[in-house]
Amino acid sequence: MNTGMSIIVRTITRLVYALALVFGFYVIMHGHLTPGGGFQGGAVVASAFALYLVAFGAAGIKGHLSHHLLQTLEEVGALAFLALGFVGVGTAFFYNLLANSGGVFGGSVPLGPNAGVFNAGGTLPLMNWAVGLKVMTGIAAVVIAMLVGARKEETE
Amino acid sequence: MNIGNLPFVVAALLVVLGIYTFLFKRNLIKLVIGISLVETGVNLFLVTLGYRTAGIAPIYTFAPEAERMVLPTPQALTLTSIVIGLATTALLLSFAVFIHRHYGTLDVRKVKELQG
Amino acid sequence: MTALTNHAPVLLIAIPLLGAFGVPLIGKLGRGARNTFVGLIALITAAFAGLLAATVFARAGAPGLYVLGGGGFGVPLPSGLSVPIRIILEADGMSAFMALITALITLTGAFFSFSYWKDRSGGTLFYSLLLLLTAGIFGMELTGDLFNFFVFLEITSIAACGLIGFRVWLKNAQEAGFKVMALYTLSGLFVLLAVGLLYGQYGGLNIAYLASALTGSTIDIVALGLLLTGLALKAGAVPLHMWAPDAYGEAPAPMSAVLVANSQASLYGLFRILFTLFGLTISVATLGWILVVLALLTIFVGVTMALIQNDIKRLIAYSAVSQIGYMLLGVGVGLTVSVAKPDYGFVAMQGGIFHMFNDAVCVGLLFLVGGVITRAAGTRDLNRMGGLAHSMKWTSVLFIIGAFALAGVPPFNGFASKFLIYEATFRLSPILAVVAILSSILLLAVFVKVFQAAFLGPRQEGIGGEVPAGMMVPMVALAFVIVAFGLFPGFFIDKIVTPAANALWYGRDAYIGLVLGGG
Amino acid sequence: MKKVAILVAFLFVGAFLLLTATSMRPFGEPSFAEMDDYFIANTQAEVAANNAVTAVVFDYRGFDTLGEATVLFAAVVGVLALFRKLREDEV
Repeated sequence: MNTGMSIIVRTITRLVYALALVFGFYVIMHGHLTPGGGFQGGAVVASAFALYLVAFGAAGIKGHLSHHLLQTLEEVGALAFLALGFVGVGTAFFYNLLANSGGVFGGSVPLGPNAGVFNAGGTLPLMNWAVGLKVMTGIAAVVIAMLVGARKEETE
Repeated sequence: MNIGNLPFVVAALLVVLGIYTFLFKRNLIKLVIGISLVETGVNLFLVTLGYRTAGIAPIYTFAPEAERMVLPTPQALTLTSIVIGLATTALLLSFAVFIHRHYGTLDVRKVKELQG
Repeated sequence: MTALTNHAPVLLIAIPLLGAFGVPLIGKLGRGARNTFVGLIALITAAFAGLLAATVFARAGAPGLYVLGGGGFGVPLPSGLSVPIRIILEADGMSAFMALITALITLTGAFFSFSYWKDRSGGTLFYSLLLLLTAGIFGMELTGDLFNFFVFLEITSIAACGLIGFRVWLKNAQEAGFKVMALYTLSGLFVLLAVGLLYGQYGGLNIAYLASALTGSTIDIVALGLLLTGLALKAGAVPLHMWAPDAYGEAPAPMSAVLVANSQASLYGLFRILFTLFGLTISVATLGWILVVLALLTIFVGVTMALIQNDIKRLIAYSAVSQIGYMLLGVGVGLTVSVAKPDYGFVAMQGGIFHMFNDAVCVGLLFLVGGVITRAAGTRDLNRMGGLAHSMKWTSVLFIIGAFALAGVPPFNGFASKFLIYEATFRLSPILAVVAILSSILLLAVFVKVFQAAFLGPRQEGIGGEVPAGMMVPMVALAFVIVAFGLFPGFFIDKIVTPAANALWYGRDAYIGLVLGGG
Repeated sequence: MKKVAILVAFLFVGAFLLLTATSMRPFGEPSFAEMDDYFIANTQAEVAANNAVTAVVFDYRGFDTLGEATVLFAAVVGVLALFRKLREDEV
């Protein structure tokens, strides 16, 4: 099992892996415009990691991904999210300071149905990114830790 | 009983099924599945709460003009509850891995502390 | 200073979170930096809890608001109703009282852990989970939003279970972790289902708004039943106590103490829901009697199960279960008569609420002492212990203080609160009071047995000396609090318990009025 | 005996839940939706986002989302703690 699954699965995984990553990042980045957001996109990216893990086995990821690195990234994501909450603390915690301010992501959107303005939403896109980073690394870290831990038991 | 309530009944059935699995199954993994079923039922219930007949998703990007939109709050709540469900399931399965490591079985009857 | 005071409720949650997210990063710098960081975070959090309590008690326990996301919390809607659309934190006397308890216990637990967990692996993750648990408990106590309450409930569940199973090499810990996690999840889902029902009926999630909208319909009663079941399970009340001895028994000693604070936060949620959310829209007398009966069952089962234990940690765990019963008894008596509001009802509330503080401190101290002597004796079996008093004089004194206080022996604080409960319960029904008093005496017998088994007897080989100062100081601090509250109960009842009891007993209108205007 | 008690409790809870489901308000017609209508109407002006769900998740109910992220963080820390490398004396 440590060497992963059959050649068919591995080939398909190589094809799908990149697509899943791109789609996940798309969902994260357009969270304030289209269905989805940080959690959903992060889960998509994490499922790409999981797919890779299933196809290539615990040995296949050795050297590429370690859950220590992922955990550190997750903490960075969590801290960024918390910091975005603190940004508005002059008014109140979680105050959306950037919305409609004209600066970064400070654009306003036309009312009613429209084609979507990317540079809008205030702290929303930033939070989406923070949460996306957090979720993708967090779930991947859990999956890797569980897989590596469970495999260790089998080989012993 | 009114037939329009069917989605609520389905959600309740899922919850009941989950509780049944939780109470009467003897395998730890099946217990986790039972809990997940209850979670699914509750999530389904939350989502159905927000539905408005003939409503569209509450997103303005390329939305058709002048349509009713469904309520956004239940969807946000469901998102939260799904993530919480994921977290609990991950932790439960990790515990199951360790119990299997110690006892070599997932049968509740053979695991001393869980009998009560 | 005013800015700090204004932001105190949210900082009380955000600072432990900052600590929890930051500990693993700081932990890479080394153990000293990590411990300093955790200690600092715990101290700052406790300082904010003190600040919050000072402001709330300065206005006699009247509620205060904090709106997350700024702006108006109540937006006038087309129907003329003003509904809070954002999440609000609402801190009244009861919340501040609970925050004080939590701050005290988590601070002690953190400082005790520095010494207790020094030679163990995974310290960084350990402190991260501890701070997450702290943040979750504070969140449960301060939030004014029902769904937010559920989210924090789940944070405490998951962090608590991570801590319960933390000693991976103990197979019982894994089983306890699985069991507790499964039951906690179920309890959380019950609460969530109830939140969903209430949202579906009234279209809001704010506690004050829901309280003003509730009509006492069938759906409301079902929601109440689900909330009560879920929170009673999480608080460990009989007949849903089966997880409690495992959880308290298998968690590392300082974490058992923090878990008690966690159970009390659920109990707080229970009281908040009964008094503030539902208030008099339901038949309080019936519900009060149900609580009283459950409380007596909890007391009785807890004490009798403690009597037959040979494992010291499980013994303390069962006595902790029995103490949950006393709090439920006090508040249950109060609830039973909360229509007529006679004087003794308020006394019962004071007793029940004061006992929450006393229980947290005494059980906390006992768990710490239990951890210390378990480590010194190398076993948890009382039959194989003995003679610890020869080498651990101070620890045995601390054990006596904790045990006597918990069993309600004067002049310790447990006596002060239990006396109020007995007095009021006697007015409601003398038989109930007799059962409660007898159980307390039985509990004293249990602790005498423990003392005799563990501390007295001939000196045993291989027992080290007194515990290091790092563990001694937190224990002495708790003992000091016990003695102080026992010597001057009147002062503390006046200053902090009465505002807390007022907030539950009379404060419903003020709580709702502050959010919805008018009132 | 114990099994019978559990079965009775289960049947009771099950019947209770199903009865509640049938006595809910009709599906598809929220009885009080003004709070959500406010979100739908004002998300573009206040938050400048087209997606009302994201606006609710990250702005109006942002604190919930912080809690949610914390839950996930707690689970990750818990799982990593369980699978951590132990010291040699801890077996």
